[in-house]
Amino acid sequence: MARFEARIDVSHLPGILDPQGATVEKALPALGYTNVTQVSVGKSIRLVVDAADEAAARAQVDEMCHRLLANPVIEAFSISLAELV
Amino acid sequence: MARFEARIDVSHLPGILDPQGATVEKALPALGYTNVTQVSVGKSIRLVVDAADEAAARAQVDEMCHRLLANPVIEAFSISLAELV
Amino acid sequence: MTRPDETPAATPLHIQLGMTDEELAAVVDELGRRPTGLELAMYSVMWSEHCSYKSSRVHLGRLPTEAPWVLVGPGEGAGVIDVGEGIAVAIRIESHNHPSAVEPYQGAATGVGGIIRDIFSMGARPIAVMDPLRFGPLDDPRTRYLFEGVVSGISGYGNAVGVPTVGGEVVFDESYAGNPLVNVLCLGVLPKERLILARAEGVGNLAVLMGSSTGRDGIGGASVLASAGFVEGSETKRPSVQVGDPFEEKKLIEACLELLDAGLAIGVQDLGAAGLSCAASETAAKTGAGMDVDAARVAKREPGMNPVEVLTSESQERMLAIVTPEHLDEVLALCARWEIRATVAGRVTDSGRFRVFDGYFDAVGVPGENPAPPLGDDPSRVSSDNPPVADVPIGSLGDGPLYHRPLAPPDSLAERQADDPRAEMRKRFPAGTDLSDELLGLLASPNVADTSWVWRQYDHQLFLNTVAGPGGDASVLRLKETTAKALALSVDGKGRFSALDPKVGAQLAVLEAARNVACSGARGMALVNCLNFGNPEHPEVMWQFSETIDGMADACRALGLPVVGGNVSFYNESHGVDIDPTPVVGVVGLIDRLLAPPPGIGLRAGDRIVMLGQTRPELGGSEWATRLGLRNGRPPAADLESARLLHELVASLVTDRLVDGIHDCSDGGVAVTLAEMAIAGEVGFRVTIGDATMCFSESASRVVLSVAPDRLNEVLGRAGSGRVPAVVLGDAGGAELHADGAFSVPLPAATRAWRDAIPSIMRAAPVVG
Amino acid sequence: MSARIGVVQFPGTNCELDVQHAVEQLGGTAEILFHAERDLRGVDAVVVPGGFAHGDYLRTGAIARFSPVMGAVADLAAAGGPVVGICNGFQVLCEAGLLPGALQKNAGLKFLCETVELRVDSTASVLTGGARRGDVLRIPINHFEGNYVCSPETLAELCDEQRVILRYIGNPNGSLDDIAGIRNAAGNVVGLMPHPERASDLVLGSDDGIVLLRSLLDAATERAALVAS
Ligand SMILES: Nc1ncnc2c1ncn2[C@@H]1O[C@H](COP(=O)(O)OP(=O)(O)O)[C@@H](O)[C@H]1O
Ligand SMILES: [Mg+2]
Repeated sequence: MARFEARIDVSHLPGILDPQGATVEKALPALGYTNVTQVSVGKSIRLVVDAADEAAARAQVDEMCHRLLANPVIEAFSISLAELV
Repeated sequence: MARFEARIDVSHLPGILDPQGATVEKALPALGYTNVTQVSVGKSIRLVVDAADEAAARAQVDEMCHRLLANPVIEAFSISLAELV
Repeated sequence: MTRPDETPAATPLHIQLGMTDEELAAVVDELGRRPTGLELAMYSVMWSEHCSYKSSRVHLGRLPTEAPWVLVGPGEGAGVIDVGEGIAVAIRIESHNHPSAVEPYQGAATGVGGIIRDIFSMGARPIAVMDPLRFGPLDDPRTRYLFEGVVSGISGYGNAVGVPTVGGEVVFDESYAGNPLVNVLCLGVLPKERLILARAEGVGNLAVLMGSSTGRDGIGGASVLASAGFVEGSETKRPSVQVGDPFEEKKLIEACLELLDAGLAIGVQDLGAAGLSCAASETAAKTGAGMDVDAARVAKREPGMNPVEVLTSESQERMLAIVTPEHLDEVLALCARWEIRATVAGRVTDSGRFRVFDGYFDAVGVPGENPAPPLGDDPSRVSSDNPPVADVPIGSLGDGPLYHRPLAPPDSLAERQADDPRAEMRKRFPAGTDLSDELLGLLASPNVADTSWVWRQYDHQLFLNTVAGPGGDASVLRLKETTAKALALSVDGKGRFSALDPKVGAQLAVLEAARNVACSGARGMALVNCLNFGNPEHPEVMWQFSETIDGMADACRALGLPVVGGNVSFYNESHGVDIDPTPVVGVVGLIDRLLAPPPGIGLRAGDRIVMLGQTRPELGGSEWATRLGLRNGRPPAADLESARLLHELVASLVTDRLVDGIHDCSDGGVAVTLAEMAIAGEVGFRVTIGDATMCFSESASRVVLSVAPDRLNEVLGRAGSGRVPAVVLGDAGGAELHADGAFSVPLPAATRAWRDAIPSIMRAAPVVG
Repeated sequence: MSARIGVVQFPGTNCELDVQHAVEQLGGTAEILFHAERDLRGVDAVVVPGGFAHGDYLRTGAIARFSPVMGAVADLAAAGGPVVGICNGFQVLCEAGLLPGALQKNAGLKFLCETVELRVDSTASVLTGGARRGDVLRIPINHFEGNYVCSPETLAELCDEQRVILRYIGNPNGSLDDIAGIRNAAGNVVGLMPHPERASDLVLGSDDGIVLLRSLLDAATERAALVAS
């Protein structure tokens, strides 16, 4: 049994507009930032999972993302794993 | 002038309550995931910034985090930069 | 973060904890020995100004608190009044000024959470929140940041916890630039038999801690935030920022009310300032019993938390229920159903002492289990010969020091009062000056302008009670639990008037709130106050406080309004400058039979416009004078008897449906009142008011009516027999706001100025922390 | 016989009593179905009401859709029974896959509690059956996440099959194609952001929501008759 920390990065699917990103981008010039573009705001989820090995951990986290942590209708996700020792 | 993509990871300061993470963690066993702990839900912000060099880009993004993108009173943030070519 | 074990050795612990040498001596006296670290920490929080009212108690006793319909007066979680048909109403107001200055969203959010707990801990279902807010001038980006954050916090927490925010106040004045005021009122309804007090009795009964786990957040919050004045930057306080969890609180509301409906609790107490030490000791002290607490039984959020942290933590969303051992399993099951944590943390004794252990209950067989320790924590030791880490006379925590602080009027006061704005105004606006721009300017002042930018962000309709929501004078809530009764609510504060004469200012605040309530046809039933003041160690501040109490007492007596609860917030200062004394009052009134919504503030085309009450040349502290930089003079006179007569007349005119529209005069005077009535009714008017002073004077106890021509005589007749002065100002009609020789403004222009003011400021340049 | 409406209560739901009140004012009977229950006690229709199920944490409706009661709700929907999601309930039905698309944060990034005007664009649903196409209704909205989004394909499908039942007149939240409410192909599953129960009594300012709640009651009564026979 091993223990892994997973970082899941949830972002908007291309083509799905991102109200938060749009609002932040609109706000920036008035703050003097005229050189910033393509702002998008997503989620960053961290968790610790116990699994036999990295493959098993990744498989479970991937399933958790599909079922709960992300909404496939509007969101994409990427997973990075690190073993905790 | 160079162009950088910044990824900003916003999380809760230690000791600051994370109701979202706690609620998600509580929900997981019912879905059959009994081996997951320390769930925390934060923000993941992506943006593109034009700057003279990486140092300048980092300095500006750091300032933007303090002023707008994160709430230093309750949130910690980390910045990763990648030059776009 | 102020944690005893982390503070530099240099300053003695009690000083770091905000205690004076005298207070430490009193503790040593009380115990006959030096206190342990935990004992000292508990005393420091319990004896802080915030918890002990040590500076204000000697004055608060002068307020009238009794009436036949008062079921619970000051001193409990909330005041409770009987509204008939077996239904009671609980009401309370609190300040969250300092936390909101540190972190506006969470400060306001946790303020809402705290006041709601006060209400359902009495067995009442919270059905309404009101939020009187005060900030510096809105053209300052820091103010916009605070305003935006506070409103979002109230919206974010209040909406999610499922309690509608049905009204409030927003005031912008330089006096609050460094120290915003965030007050929150909550009202709840309950069947009389569900009323419950925070009492712990019956040896062997158990104190069950419900809700959130206990964390390091908010440790020393009460002492640090409320005792030490708010300091620039405030890095040191940041770690004690609390994050609210409205979802946890919503579950707590449902679980607690179910618990009480099932008769499973002897007493319930919310955990607020001073956390577990206050809740556990207070409940037992009230009955003369004793209480043992086992810190090891408390579910901790972080590894390695010591008993000091556990007992003084002010983590949000926690309640303490006193239950019999027979009922424990039922209580735990009920909590499990609502998915909230519940652990036996205390046991009622007859020792008359408050004792804290760390790992003891298991050994002596107190029912209940130890919660799983947080990751990385070693389970706390358990042994029956485990000595208490604190052991104090239970009454002593609650009965802190009592200060008779010196009083003295501010030196500048007489001078300021003598400097009346009138002369200067006559110079600037000689007879015949066109005042149209003055009126437009006033309508666009954030203190007068449309506040829907704020309350559109609040769910103000939940529970299907809101007959009149924000946007009028008082908010009106029907009581579905009764045949046809309804409540009217208004919150008001008059800081500028109080600065010029705190006694009169307090009276004017009471009169305005009561007047708003009368305008919806209600009879005033009770008042709660939130007293926002500066540093009580300044004699001027304590003088202002004492005068305020006297003024409020007079006004409440004259109107027959019992004070059923309140809250004192001192140390509202920045850079050593105290805020204007700002008593905020909430008045709740009762409408016996609500058959249709009250008329509202709109004019109706073809109606006659009648003014009740008397206009005097009173500009001191008025919105108009202040806008033009004149902050001196005397506030308007507060004639309590004529106010009482006016309120009686107005309420009867409304309940007998004799008026089509009604609006009281306040900020900006009758000119603004008429403009607001025109905007609401979407129709203009032609009136005769008089010169600039008469247009913008803020004389108290005035109400403007829109009356159908065929009802005019009856209305005037009733005014006469009611001994209330009444004049016909003119007629409603057309698309022009016209006052002879004073102003003439097209309705659309007035509407735009009033409606766009706050949104356009908040749209301009995004706010920055 | 009067129709029996089940009103789902998740932890964090807060409009269940309001819906119950409004239904009973119209002569129906409504009972609360706690989310942990697995069966619907034979109710003729289900309303998933507004509020903040599970605090709206992670995503609105994301956790709620896994509650035991949702299995039974899905079964009722599959069997053609009336299922209506109001506000948070709409979000839950989307997450549960009973309706297409999703609801994001309002374009203005502000919570909105105000009365809006809606146009009835399809009457082929359990909620709009009694209304007329083109009717304009004044009904309150009360949400932060009411900004409807879906894929272009889904949108095309919704439009072609007239499955958009209500559209905003003056879009308050940025919703795609002014969408305020949609239905499934069969018309028995409906989701909408506005709160008809808040417009069911003139003393509260509008009773335009009654035509919708009545339609639901009629659909429930029909369903009851069908099941009985
Ligand atoms: N912060 C707020 N939250 C909710 N409602 C508010 C707030 N500020 C003002 N309002 C509403 O706007 C209306 C006008 O407020 P105000 O001018 O203070 O009334 P009045 O002068 O009659 O006391 C009232 O109905 C009040 O409830
Ligand atoms: Mg008023």
